[in-house]
Amino acid sequence: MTTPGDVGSLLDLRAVTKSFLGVRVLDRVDLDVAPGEVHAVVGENGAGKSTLMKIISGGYAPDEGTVVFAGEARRFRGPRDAGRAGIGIIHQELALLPDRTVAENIHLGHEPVRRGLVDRREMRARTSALFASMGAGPVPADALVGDLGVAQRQLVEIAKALALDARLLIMDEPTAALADHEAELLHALVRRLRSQGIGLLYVSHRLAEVFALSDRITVLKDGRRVTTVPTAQTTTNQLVRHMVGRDLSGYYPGRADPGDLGPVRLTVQGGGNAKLRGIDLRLRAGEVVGVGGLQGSGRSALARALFGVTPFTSGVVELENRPIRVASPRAAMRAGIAYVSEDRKGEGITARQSVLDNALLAGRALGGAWTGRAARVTRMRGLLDAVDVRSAGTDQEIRFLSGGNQQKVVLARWLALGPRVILFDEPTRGIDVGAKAAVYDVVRRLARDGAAVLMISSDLPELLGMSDRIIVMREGRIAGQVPAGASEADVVALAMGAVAAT
Amino acid sequence: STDEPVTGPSGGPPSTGAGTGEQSKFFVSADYEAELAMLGATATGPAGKPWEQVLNPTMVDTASFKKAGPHKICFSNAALNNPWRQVGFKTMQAEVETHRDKIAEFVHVDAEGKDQKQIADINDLLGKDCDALIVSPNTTATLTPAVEAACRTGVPVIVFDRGVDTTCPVTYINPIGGYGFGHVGAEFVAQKMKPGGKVLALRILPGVDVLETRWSAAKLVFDRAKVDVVGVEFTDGDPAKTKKIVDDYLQRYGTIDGIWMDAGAVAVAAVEAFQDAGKPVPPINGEDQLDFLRMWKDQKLTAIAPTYPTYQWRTPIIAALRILDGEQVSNPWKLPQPTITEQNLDEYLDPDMPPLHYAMCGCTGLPGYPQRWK
Amino acid sequence: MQDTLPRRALPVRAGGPLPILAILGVLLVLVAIRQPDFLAPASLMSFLGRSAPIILLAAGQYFVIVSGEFDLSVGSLVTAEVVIAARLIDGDPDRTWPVMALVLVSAAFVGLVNGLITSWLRVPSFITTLGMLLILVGAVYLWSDGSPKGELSEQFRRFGRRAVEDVPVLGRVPYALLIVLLLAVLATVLMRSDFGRILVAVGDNPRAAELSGVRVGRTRTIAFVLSGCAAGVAAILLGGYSGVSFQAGSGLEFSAITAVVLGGVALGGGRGSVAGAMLGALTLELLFALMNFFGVSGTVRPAVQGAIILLAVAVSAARSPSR
Amino acid sequence: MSALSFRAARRTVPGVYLALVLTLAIGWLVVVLSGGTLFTQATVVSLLHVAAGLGLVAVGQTLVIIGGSLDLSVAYVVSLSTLVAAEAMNGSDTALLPGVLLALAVSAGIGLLNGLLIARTRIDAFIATLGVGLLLKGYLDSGYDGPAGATSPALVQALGYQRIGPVPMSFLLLAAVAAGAWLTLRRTRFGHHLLAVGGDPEVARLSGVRNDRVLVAAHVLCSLCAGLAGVYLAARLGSGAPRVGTEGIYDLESIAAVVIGGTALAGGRGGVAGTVGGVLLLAGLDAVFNQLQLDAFAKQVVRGVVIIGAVAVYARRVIGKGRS
Ligand SMILES: Nc1ncnc2c1ncn2[C@@H]1O[C@H](COP(=O)(O)OP(=O)(O)OP(=O)(O)O)[C@@H](O)[C@H]1O
Ligand SMILES: Nc1ncnc2c1ncn2[C@@H]1O[C@H](COP(=O)(O)OP(=O)(O)OP(=O)(O)O)[C@@H](O)[C@H]1O
Ligand SMILES: O[C@@H]1[C@@H](O)[C@H](O)OC[C@H]1O
Ligand SMILES: [Mg+2]
Ligand SMILES: [Mg+2]
Repeated sequence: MTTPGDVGSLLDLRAVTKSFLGVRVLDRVDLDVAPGEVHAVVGENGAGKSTLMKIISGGYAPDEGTVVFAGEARRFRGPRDAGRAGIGIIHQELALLPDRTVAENIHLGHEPVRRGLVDRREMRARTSALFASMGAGPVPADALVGDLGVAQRQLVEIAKALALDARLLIMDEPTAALADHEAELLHALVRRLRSQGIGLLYVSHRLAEVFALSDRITVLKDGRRVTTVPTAQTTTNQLVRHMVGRDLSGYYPGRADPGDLGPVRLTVQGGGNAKLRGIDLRLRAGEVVGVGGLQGSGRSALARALFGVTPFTSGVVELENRPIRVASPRAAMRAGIAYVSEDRKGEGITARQSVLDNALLAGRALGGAWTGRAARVTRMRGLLDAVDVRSAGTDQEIRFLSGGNQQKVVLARWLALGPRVILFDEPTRGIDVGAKAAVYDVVRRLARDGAAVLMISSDLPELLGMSDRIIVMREGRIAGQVPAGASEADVVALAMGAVAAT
Repeated sequence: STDEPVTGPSGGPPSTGAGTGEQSKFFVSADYEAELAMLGATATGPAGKPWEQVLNPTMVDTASFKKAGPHKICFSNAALNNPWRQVGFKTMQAEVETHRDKIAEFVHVDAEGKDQKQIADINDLLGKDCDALIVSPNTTATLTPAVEAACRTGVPVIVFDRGVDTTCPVTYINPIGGYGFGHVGAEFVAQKMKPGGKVLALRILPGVDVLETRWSAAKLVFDRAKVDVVGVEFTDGDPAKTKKIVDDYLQRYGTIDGIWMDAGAVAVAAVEAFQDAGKPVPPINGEDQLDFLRMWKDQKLTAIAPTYPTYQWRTPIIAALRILDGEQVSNPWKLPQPTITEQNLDEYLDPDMPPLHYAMCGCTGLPGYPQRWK
Repeated sequence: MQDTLPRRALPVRAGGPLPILAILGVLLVLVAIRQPDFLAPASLMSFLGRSAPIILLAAGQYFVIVSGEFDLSVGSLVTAEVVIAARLIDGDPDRTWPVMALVLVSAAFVGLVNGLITSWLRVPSFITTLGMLLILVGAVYLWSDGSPKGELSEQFRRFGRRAVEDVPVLGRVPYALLIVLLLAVLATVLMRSDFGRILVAVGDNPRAAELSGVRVGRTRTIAFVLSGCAAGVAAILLGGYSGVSFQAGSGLEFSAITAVVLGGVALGGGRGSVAGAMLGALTLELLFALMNFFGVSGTVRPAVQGAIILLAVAVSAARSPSR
Repeated sequence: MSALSFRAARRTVPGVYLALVLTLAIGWLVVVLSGGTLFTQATVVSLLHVAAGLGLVAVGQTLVIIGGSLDLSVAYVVSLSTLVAAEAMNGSDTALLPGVLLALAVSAGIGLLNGLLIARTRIDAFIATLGVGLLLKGYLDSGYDGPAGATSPALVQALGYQRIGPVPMSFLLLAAVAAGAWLTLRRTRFGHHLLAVGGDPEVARLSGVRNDRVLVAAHVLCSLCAGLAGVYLAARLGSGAPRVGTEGIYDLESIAAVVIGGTALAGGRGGVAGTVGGVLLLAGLDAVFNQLQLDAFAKQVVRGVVIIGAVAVYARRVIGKGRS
């Protein structure tokens, strides 16, 4: 293991600590990057990787600890400061303006100027040169980013970071939205940058590429640095153990026995809309059906179609053998369908309302009897206890809760409705291990109580551990299905375009 | 090319306020004296038609404007945004109707209370081959350049109601004016109230000359009578605001012994504030609006109503036709400005007209009466 | 514009009526020092009565603002209703009740139109209600030839003008005060009901609300209808208080919004209480009375008002954690 | 997704110009049928003068709205600027330049105050500029009871009345300012940053834009535009006019012109070309209504409908685009 603070390191973090709303997200993290090194950072969802990257690139200020860059202790006042110092970042969430062109987005904050005016020809030229240097296909410099697909947007994001001529480049899950050949381009680019002496911080969940690209790997877990190892001296299994922190067996509740499965709850035939084509699906009572696939493969689109957010425009949906039209979330809820969005902050919670108000939201929205409202509140308090929500009280504003506890409140909201079909989209994204276990229990309990569960997850171990069977999506279609007990490789193969295995 | 007035713009009237150090720049001593003198003068002209009468006439020659009819008469109006102007404008339209043979077209443009728009409106009208241009300016100083520009095109220009700072129009028509109005009201209040009492002055808004002169004359009266003016407040012509202000003053001083107003529009609200607070209504002045006159009668108020009669809206049409006939007209054309007192109150009470109608419209004989004004 | 670093959590729940109560308290102390008689029942009652319309408008505006929208049309709606009522009643007491019903129904209808345009045509409410402001003022002027016609009956006016006499201790208790108290209780109950909680949730995060089955457009439309109704009642009280005029409601939309913000309600929605909004209106009215007691000249008052608003809002903006 | 669809989107003439042409065509037809003429030189001059005043304010308003902010104090800034200019000039040509500069400096100062309140104190723009507006109103009401000062005759001549054919200098000034604002938005760093801040402040910040400065600068420019409108009005009126801004309802009208011109009230999208179109549309309605001698009140109703209708059309388009 390399000790942090080696002489000649480009970046040197010491004891960096950060809390959000009282929750400690990073806890005395040390990290260093040498010039010409690819340093990978891995860890479970919510381990604090992105937060750490944002601290390095000036997006957040650390609460405690020091950032030494190029031998100088720095306190960046903002991303601009860090950018000037030579730190570029490709954000995990796309930080692009849909109403502006590719060239304008790439050069935002450092537009080339000639005679006082933004030099658009230069911007176009640089854009083309950047894409050429990335070996990417042509992305029109004058296209509006809003008109581009996600993979292309990811390329724009990468170009944007490269445009800065950074000495340290941070890539936070840069390949998440990329197809294989595009990811390959990126890998080549990473190698080229490394050979130019640029330091790279590379965050990824794709362990294969981590091993293929990196010189050293740092594992974060629950905001702490577990270890930093030279890539050559470790294995996938060791890494996973570091990341998860315990044996995976026993972590997930038991699967359903074939005998536990009840009648077919939901079927879709030939379902399609702008993002989906030819969806055929059957969910039975009592089973947890996992949904795998790469980012942008249409997993969320599937859940959102089933829940009526962006409904199917073709095909037939039947609930308990009766055709239904799910034109809106409300219609879906009336039919007994529930949906836990992947975007908890944007779509799940009303941040400034109390825990109780958040939990009661769906029940209230469906309305109904004026009588029994007190009983509903009492029942909800019980439910919140049952899913083990930890808060200062049900009157506390939900934004002050940790992500895991927020998620439990959202779960309680839906449990109260007794759904017959429940759609989970990344239900454990950004929540801690303990909370995850609680969520898994809830998911399994729902199935045992007779609900049909569809669970989307980008976390392969989780997907494999929880699902009774897994359908895998690619480019808006169902690429195939794998049974319980399949391997990660089976899922990835399908997701990446291999022929269906079953 | 340019539309610029040759003379250039002129500032506000010079402030000469001999012996009245505190007066606003709107106070012009000579005008004040002249107006007070006019209050006692007798008008020349046909009896019973005050809108054709003139006080202290000084006739000007208009032969150069003589023109064969029928005519196109254009009117740039400051605004139609209060009952006084609405009543006046209807009266003007009715007056136009009585001259159908002589007026082929009457063009009216409403500036909506915007100086900038009225300047543009006047310019626009100048391109329309008007035979005569009537202007009721929105603001005295700022409309002056536009009126001057109009004069220079050779069209006969007639200004009425609020004035301009130029003598270029053929005539300027209005009643005696603000000093007279303000003086009459203030004299009455000062006399009738208990000596040494407190007066509240309620004003609509600052900056309009005909209203500013009312206040400056009133102030002179109160200064001389050593009346304690406890407040000068602007009401925006809003009755709710008026009531709140009066209510607050009643809170603050326990009692108010006189109310002076620069316009009658919110007089009823002021009276109601006393009634609602259970206090006696002190001597007060209003205007010739019917709601106030009725209340005065019903509640037996100690009141007076100086006026700024709306019949003045008839006169510009009459003047325009005379000018186009080459007849002499007076410049300035000062109209009589009667005061309604307890003695003649009954003459002006008309139960059939709406409460916001102005009694001095001089419109009873005009076509469409009374329906047009309802 | 602002950094997104969340600040330290506050012990006090943000958006509660505590800060506005503090400001109100300070103003009351100043009044007590300067003009103690003002706090005597008689004048206090009359003050509360005459403040009723703006308090109601603040409550109505609250519903709209807390759901994440604006209603700029309430002032001109008040004017329109007063003018319409005067013309239709035309001094005839027998028409009082039907016209009053009409005032309420038509005001609710205007709110409905605002709501439908905003949520169905997706026109930002700032624009919808700005357009409505112009339309209402223009239409009512057009209809009445530019000056109000007719007359309100004494029966109509009593709600805004008269009082229950000879109440022990308090003396005269204005009807307007009773009405506002009743409606305040109703509003508070409403905000504690499912609908109220949903309304705030919609303002906080419309996406999350929609995905929980809330009919966001419908909810917001109801908020506009409530604002319209509040304007209708305010028109009855204001017309009653001061009679018919074209000034009846002018500028009240801005006063109402200011009051709501002073009361701790966030523009953009999702935070604040209806009690706070109404207290904000009361505070604003008390501020005006206070300026009078201190003899602040009428023309300087807007400046004092502006300074105090900026100060109060700046202080609460500094205290509340960023979004 | 293609570059083609992008080009189409960018080159589209703002829809408001179609509405403008339609309005003027229909107006012209109606006026002619009722026996009048719409496009006399005098009418055009008047129309352009009205457009110049509102246009200057609206161009500034466009900048802050694009940045996701709003300025409700512009009407008072306009009034104040007429007074500062006219009083400083006091009828003398030698004081012309200092007068203009002083008026602009005072205006910029108010913009700075607005910007700092919004960016630093984090008061909502609506309340911040409403509050600053009240401060100014208090100053104006207590300091002035009517027109004051006298504009330099040379300025009156040049900016207030001079014209080239039917085009007043003031309109050329507007054209110049609009062109400057257009260039600023499209071709300067500041413009790019402003669009970014209005589009998504977090993205802008992460990209190294100093959001605070950008927003403050936008407010300063907005007030400068209002101040320039004040200078023009001082030239037009010959003196300072303490209520000219509020009489002209420049606050709400400028916002209306901006949104009619297709700029999103939420920020990040739009431009001055549309705003100028919006201003011309409002002024064109004025002209048509004037010629037809229709009530100002009817015009008010039409304006309300046009404002809502225009934005409804834009909203429809955006939805349509999003769904396709
Ligand atoms: N702005 C914020 N406010 C509050 N909490 C935050 C904020 N940003 C991140 N968090 C929380 O901090 C924790 C770490 O988040 P972070 O995004 O750094 O994780 P990550 O390791 O990047 O996860 P992933 O693999 O899912 O991207 C999470 O619990 C998250 O919910
Ligand atoms: N606001 C947006 N604008 C444009 N495209 C979007 C937007 N949100 C999502 N997308 C993209 O639409 C496509 C289908 O989305 P979907 O969310 O179904 O994919 P997914 O497989 O669930 O991806 P993820 O792992 O990110 O949830 C993806 O490429 C997705 O990233
Ligand atoms: O136009 C003025 C009118 O508004 C006021 O009521 O009386 C005097 C007039 O000059
Ligand atoms: Mg991350
Ligand atoms: Mg997804």
